[in-house]
Amino acid sequence: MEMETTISLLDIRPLVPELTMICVGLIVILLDLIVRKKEVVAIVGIAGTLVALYGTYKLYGFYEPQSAFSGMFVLDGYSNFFKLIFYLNIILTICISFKYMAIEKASFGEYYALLMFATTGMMIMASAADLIVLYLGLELMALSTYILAGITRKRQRSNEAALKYFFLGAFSSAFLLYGISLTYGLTGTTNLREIASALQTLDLNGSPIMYLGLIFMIVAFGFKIALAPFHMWAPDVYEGAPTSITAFMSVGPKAAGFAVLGRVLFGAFAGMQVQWASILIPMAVLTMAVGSIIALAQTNIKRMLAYSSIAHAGYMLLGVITGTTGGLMSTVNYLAIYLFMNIGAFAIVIMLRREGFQGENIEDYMGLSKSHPLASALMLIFMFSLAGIPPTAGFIGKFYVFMEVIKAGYVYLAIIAVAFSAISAFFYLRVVMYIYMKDPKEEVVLTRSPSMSIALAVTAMMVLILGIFPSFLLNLVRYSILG
Amino acid sequence: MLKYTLIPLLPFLSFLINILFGRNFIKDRAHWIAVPAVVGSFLLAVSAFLDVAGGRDINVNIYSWIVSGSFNVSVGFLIDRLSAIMLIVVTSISTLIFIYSIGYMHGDGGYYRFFAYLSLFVFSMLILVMANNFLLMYFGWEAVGLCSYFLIGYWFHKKSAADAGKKAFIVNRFGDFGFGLGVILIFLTFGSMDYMQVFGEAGGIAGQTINLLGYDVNLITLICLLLFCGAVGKSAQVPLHVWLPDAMEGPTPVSALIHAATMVTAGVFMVARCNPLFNLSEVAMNTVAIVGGVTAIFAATIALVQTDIKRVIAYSTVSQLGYMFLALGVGAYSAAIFHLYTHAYFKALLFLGSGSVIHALHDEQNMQKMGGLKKYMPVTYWVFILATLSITGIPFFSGFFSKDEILWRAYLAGDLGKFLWFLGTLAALLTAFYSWRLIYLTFHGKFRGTHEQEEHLHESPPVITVPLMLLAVGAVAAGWVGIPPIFAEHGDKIGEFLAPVLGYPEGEGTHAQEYFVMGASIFVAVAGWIIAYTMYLKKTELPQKLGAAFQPVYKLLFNKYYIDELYSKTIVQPTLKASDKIILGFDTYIIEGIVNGIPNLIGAFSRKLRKIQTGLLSDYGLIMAIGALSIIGVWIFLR
Amino acid sequence: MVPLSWYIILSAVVFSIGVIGFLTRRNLIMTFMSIELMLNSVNISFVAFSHYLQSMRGQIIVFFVIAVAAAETAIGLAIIIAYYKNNPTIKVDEINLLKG
Amino acid sequence: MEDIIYNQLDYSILSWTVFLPVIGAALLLFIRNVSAVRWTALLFTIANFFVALPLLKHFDKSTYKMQFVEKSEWIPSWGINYFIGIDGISILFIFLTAILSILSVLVSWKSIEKKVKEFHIAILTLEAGMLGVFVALDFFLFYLFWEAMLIPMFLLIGVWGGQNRVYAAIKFFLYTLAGSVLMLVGIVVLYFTSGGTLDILALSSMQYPFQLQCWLFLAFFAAFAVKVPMFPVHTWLPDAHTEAPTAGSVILAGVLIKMGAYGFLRFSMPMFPDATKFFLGPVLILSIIAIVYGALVCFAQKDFKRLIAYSSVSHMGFITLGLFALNTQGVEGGILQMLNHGIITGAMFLMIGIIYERTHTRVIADYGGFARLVPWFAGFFIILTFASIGLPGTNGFIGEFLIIFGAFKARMIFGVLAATGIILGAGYMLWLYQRVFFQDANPDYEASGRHPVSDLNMREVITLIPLFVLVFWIGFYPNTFLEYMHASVEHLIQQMNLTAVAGNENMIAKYITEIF
Amino acid sequence: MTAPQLFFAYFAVMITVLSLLMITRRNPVHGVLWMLVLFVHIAGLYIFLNAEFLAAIQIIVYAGAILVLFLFVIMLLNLKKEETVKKFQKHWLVGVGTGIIFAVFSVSIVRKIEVFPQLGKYTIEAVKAEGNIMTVGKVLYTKYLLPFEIASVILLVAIIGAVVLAKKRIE
Repeated sequence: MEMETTISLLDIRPLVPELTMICVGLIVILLDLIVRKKEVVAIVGIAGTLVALYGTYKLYGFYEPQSAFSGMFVLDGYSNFFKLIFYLNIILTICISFKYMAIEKASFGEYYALLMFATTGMMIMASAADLIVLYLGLELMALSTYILAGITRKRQRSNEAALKYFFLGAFSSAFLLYGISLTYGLTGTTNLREIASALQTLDLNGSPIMYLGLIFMIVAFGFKIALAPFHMWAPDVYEGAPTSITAFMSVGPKAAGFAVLGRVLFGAFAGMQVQWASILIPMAVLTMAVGSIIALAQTNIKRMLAYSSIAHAGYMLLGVITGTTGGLMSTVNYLAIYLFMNIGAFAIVIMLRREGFQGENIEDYMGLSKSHPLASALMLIFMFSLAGIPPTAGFIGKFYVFMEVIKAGYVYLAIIAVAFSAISAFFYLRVVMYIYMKDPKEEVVLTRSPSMSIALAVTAMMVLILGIFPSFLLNLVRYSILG
Repeated sequence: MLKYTLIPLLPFLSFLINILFGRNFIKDRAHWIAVPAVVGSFLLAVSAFLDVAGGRDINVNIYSWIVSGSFNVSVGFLIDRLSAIMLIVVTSISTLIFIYSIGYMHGDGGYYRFFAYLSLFVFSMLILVMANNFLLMYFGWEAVGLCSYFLIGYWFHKKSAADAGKKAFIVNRFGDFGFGLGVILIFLTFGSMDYMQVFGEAGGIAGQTINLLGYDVNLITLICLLLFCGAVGKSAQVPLHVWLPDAMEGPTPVSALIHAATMVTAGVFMVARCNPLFNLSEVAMNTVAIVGGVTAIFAATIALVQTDIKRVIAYSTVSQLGYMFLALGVGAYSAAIFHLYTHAYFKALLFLGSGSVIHALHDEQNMQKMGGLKKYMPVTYWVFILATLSITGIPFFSGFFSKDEILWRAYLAGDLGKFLWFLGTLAALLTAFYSWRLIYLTFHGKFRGTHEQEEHLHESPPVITVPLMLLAVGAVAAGWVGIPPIFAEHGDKIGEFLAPVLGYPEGEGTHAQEYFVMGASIFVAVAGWIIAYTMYLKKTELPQKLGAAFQPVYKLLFNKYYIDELYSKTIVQPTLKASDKIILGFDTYIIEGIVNGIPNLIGAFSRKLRKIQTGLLSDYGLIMAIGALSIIGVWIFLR
Repeated sequence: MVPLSWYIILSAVVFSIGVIGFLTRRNLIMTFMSIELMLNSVNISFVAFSHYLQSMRGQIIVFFVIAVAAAETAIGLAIIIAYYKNNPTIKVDEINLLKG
Repeated sequence: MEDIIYNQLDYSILSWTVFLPVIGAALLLFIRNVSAVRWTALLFTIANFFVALPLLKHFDKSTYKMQFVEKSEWIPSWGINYFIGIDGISILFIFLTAILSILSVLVSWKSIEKKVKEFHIAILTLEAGMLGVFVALDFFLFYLFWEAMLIPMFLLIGVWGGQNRVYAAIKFFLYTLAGSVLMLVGIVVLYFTSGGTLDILALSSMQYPFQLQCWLFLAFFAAFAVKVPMFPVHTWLPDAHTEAPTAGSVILAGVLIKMGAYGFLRFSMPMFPDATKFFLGPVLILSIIAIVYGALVCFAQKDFKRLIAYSSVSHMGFITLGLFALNTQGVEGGILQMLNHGIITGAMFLMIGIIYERTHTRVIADYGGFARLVPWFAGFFIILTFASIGLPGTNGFIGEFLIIFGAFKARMIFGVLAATGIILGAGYMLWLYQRVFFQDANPDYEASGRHPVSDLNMREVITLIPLFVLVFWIGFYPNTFLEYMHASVEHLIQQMNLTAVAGNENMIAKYITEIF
Repeated sequence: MTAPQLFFAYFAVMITVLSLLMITRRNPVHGVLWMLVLFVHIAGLYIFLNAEFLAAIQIIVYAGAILVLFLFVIMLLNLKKEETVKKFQKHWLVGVGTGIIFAVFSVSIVRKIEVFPQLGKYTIEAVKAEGNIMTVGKVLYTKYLLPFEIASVILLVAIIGAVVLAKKRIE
């Protein structure tokens, strides 16, 4: 099955964005040594990302899927859309972390470089057409985020977060490898397309060993996107990690996880849809349940948002479960929307952080609306969006997913999902309640910065605009995935 | 047309002006608006009466009120002989009472309000009477109830008054419940609510049945009984009579106008109006008659022992209304209307007279504390005597003619009729007794009130006495339009007048029978008088003795057969208790329990579940591993 | 010949031992080593598959796994050290500041 | 198919009507001065009323078709359009909403002192949401407005409400959300059943299999029943009404809870006629229970506002009863009663708000003898009391009579049972009136040294007058309002009678035997 | 049993026993040392499977670099105390049980594994002819260039990470 391959320089072309990101990452590290003002470093990081974005855009100009490196790397609408999410993710993260990291005293070049490397890892995952590349991309992303989670190393919480994330991540990647090895053993290949055809020709769809391999891979991907029962790390890590990284992690790796999940399940294991759907359905239900229910008892807003992010993963997973392109589109759409609302919410959380004040307790938000009406209003928007109340984008995301789920015939799943979304509304409302309906205990001071304002403006605008005029995003998703 | 519209409209305008501007501008001058309006109405009513008497019935739709699909009801007036008489009764008595009120209510804080309500009442009553369809009649029907509510509770700061008003309204609602359903059933049956159309088609559906909870019920009977429910409520018949005595909490002119002369007779009017329907249902007719008869005797027995002057008259009213229903039930519609008409005068007179007394005694209503007022208030005394003569049925006073007509008609109406006649006659005996008892206790003997009251005793001013005298004329002479045919050919003018609308009662008796009936009623009237005379003027210790001898009976009567207590125990208290304990409990503990319970449960679950998140690395790994294992176990081994 | 399944069974058994180690040890370092054990077990199966499939791919993967393992070790140990500096313990069941 | 008449006017009147408040709200963001905020809000609500006014003039009463329709592409990939229009059922609610919005701004003039700007923004967005619900002809659009409305209402209750406001606000939100998410599922199912359209008119003209109808009916019922609220799911209402600020109560009682009933009319009935008939019995029984139960609970209430809130449960029971009588009178009565209830209860909450401003108590026992202290107030209130009881001459009578008539016509026993509600209604309302206004003034009240109460002032009278005009207008000449409905209601009844399943009765009978 | 099978049996038993030994040692240093022996045995197995290059890497990287790193850290942390306390978790039995069930499950599933796919061209002879390292190298730098480069970035990240976490100045 294996044939000689030659690699030409042309193969590098589709890789331009990734290379740009890596180069910028290196430049940032070097720059860190030269410039004193760390803002410059951050701006270079953003600029580099924009360059990469431009690269993707240029390559993206044609929806024709391209592959390079003997079919290990593909560039198609699917991957490009995910890359778009990653770019926005990193740009917004950098925007919100400026001041914050300075307060945390960790605003140095490596921080931005690691963000870029992590993003590169995600991009590779999104483009991976081979399990090896996928594994390496995943590790690149994972290792970078482990470090980022622990980057404020004077804080014990941060250390602990990194520690837990690392150990469980390594544990889960062992499972991934085990799954890959079984797949490899049965199909003789790691290329996704070849796996698909091998499954057909060798009639492996019913093989329990194949099933085992698939389950192990799902475990690993489920870990990355925090699906119950593999979500256990998420609350702790989200809480302990620096808030900007929490924002970054709650979107990026999750999206990357979905990218590979979609790629693997739809690309390689399309023939086993019945099997994997039957695995994922209880997982999705459990995820929504765990996320929505445990979040109710939380008092730390980061932790609450962590559970909320788990619950959201459950909704997104529904789209994958359908096994239809439409379902995948709905998931992807949800991810894009989730990016804005989640980072927006975290941005507000970050604003409360100031010298000597954590601002992570929900009680800290008491009476915020008195002193900061605008920030409160934005938080309100994000919270309602996360709860999926129209006319915010969160509703569009949920609606699309439910639509596809029902279209695929899983009405009961939709009903379960809406039930949990009603439950989850409670803890979002609680934040709003603290902001608007309680009197402040003490004066809340917000840490402001221009970049933060930009990030907030962008996220809030997108949440509202996409909530009312979702067509743009929907079309983008459609073209990206259907070509 | 405008003329007829103006009849109700004038009082309505008076109401509007008084209620809107009374408080700040008109104040004590309210009667300058109300009295001319009602006098105007009266004059127009007379003119309308003349039109009708001239043979011109008026049936006119003014505008289309409610249109919904096939349902179409107009606001429109029907003035025929029946309503013309009612118009006269209502407007004439209103006029007198308005004038009386000028004096009676003088100086009251809510003077303007009083006249406003009275005007509104007249308007409502006129609508009730003039309506040409059931729904508009229902409008008037409820509106008079509203006015009654306002006027009973006129002195709203008194709890008893507020309670009485509320009671009157709610008890009436019980009746209206049936009435409203009857109206609906009429429309569903006839596809119209116009009297003319309904009555015209009534014959066609005689005998039709309708399935009600599995029983086949005669449609007409059902309709009539439902309508009659309304009448029972409004006209205070057993078992819904309880509100009327309490209604005496209102100012006396109100008692006279609303709770004696006009509103309470609306039920009688309504049944008379619906005679084409009632005629078709023997069951309904018998029900009406029996309810009437029972009420007549029932209320009369209570009146025997009451000590409150107005309450005696109130029970007397209930009793007299019973007579009217008795008449209706035996088909003597015109007799009922005749009695309604005479009763309006003498009963209004009694009330106003008692008002005059109460006024003089500064709101003392207990007859035990009166006595000997004859010399202080001669005019009042004499009009009282005239009214009493009339009500007890002493020949040639108006009450005699109407009551005699009823008893005679009852006598003619078969076995049931005989029984009812007996009841009626017995009631007449009681009536005579308690009426004279009232006179003796109030006007004869020694004054039993306080010394202070005695000093201020005086005859009422002319503004009060003049209406009394005018009413007295009515009390004496109103009956002369209905002299029985055995005394004078065409003496029964009123019966003949109403015959086109109400028909002429069937049944012929011999002269001997008629004299017998008449004699019996005269006999009992005189007998009652003599007994009262004996007991209250000659042997004044006798009542006490009797009361002691028949202690249980006396108590039963004095407490009005405990009907109020019964209702309180069986309806009011259970409702409140059910509301407070059962329903609110259900709401608070069960529904809210579930509603709050589910979130609480989820919350508790949440707090439990978060304990799984121990924070320990190995536990997390364990859960991941177990998760993977269960997936493998379930999907590979159990499949 | 040694059947392929022997290797794979061996791999599964060692993987499970690694899992047991991960789940039971209190010492973070030992836990970490258990993970390495798991990776090694997977490597065995890769190489075995590679051998039996007459394909080079398995060996290549093992190569990458080893490379990643090295990187992982570096980072992991760095994280452990960083943690230890703040809170001098590496007992797994004492690391539970974040929970609930 | 062409059941629509495109906008008869040369400008998009409905869009203006719906979105003018949004513009106002946006404008308010930039105004700092408190009194300027109030005036701007008032201006916009009034302007909104006048912008909507031409609708009445140009509305064609002779047709059931949707009028003033505006339709343009919105989310083409899902086949969703921006599609709005009104018919005889919805037109009146536009005006009810507009009027009540004006009044809620007016009544809050003095009583809202904190976060004035936010308050008025909430009111204006709420108004837009409510108007949107009534004009939306696309399900997606409808749902958008339906849910979006919750946000300002949630804030109104939670921020400016009474003691227990947070609990009430969250309860309100979650309750209604829990109901409407099921509707969302129903909408999506409909979307696929119909082959990818959310056009309400198109969906209404289709016929669905019986079983599907039943499920969908239940899904929609969940949303609407909570909103109405019907019997077992009514408990959010007393809390929300009681705790909301006056303006909130007014809008809640006046418009918001009408939307459930509106939903029945607009969706449940025309789309699922068979299911509607199938579930008719239970729904009617629930309505009856609501009437009697709501009335009985009122007897036990000690809180002024709470009593009125529970009375709403009873009155809404009448409305659902009328609607599900499924005949012209019942439905028209129901619609009219929706309007009436909005007017009466809206006015009652206005008045309670006014008196609360002066006494700062809502406990009935604290009142007493107020007819003496505030005679004009008492006078106005007694009118409302009797309108609420359904006295002829007031609007309440017309509505209730038509409803009972319709119910009686449909099934006699329900008419009879509903009529008992009228007796109970008189009972608790008059008792309330007596306790508050009659008898002597509560000695504790004066002893506690509370403020002397003053009677209505000019602003308050002006606030109330329009509602009282409507009370009597509808009472004496309801045709002005009924006329608008005739064609649409007739059409609705016709649609109801077109049963999708052949031999429907047998089908239902078969189903019942299967279930038991 | 044939010779290769006996050979395999030795390695298999040793690997299993060594793994168990490794995870049960109280002293981490002992654990590391047992692991070293274990890696050597695994390397032996690799040779047995004709993967000489990997065997070398296994020794060089795993034994030579990774385990040494472990030792360093253990020394650095100076875990004297650790030796006296319990070495297993409180509910270690659950962990053991889970692991055993895991083993049972996976073994029972994979025990019937066979080589399904069409075989590749890298027969033992072909590889031998070219030399194992040569073959690996050729493939690695042509077909697997991309992963190789990614691996380099991963290592870079590891360096940065180690520096950031262990050294970087944070006031």
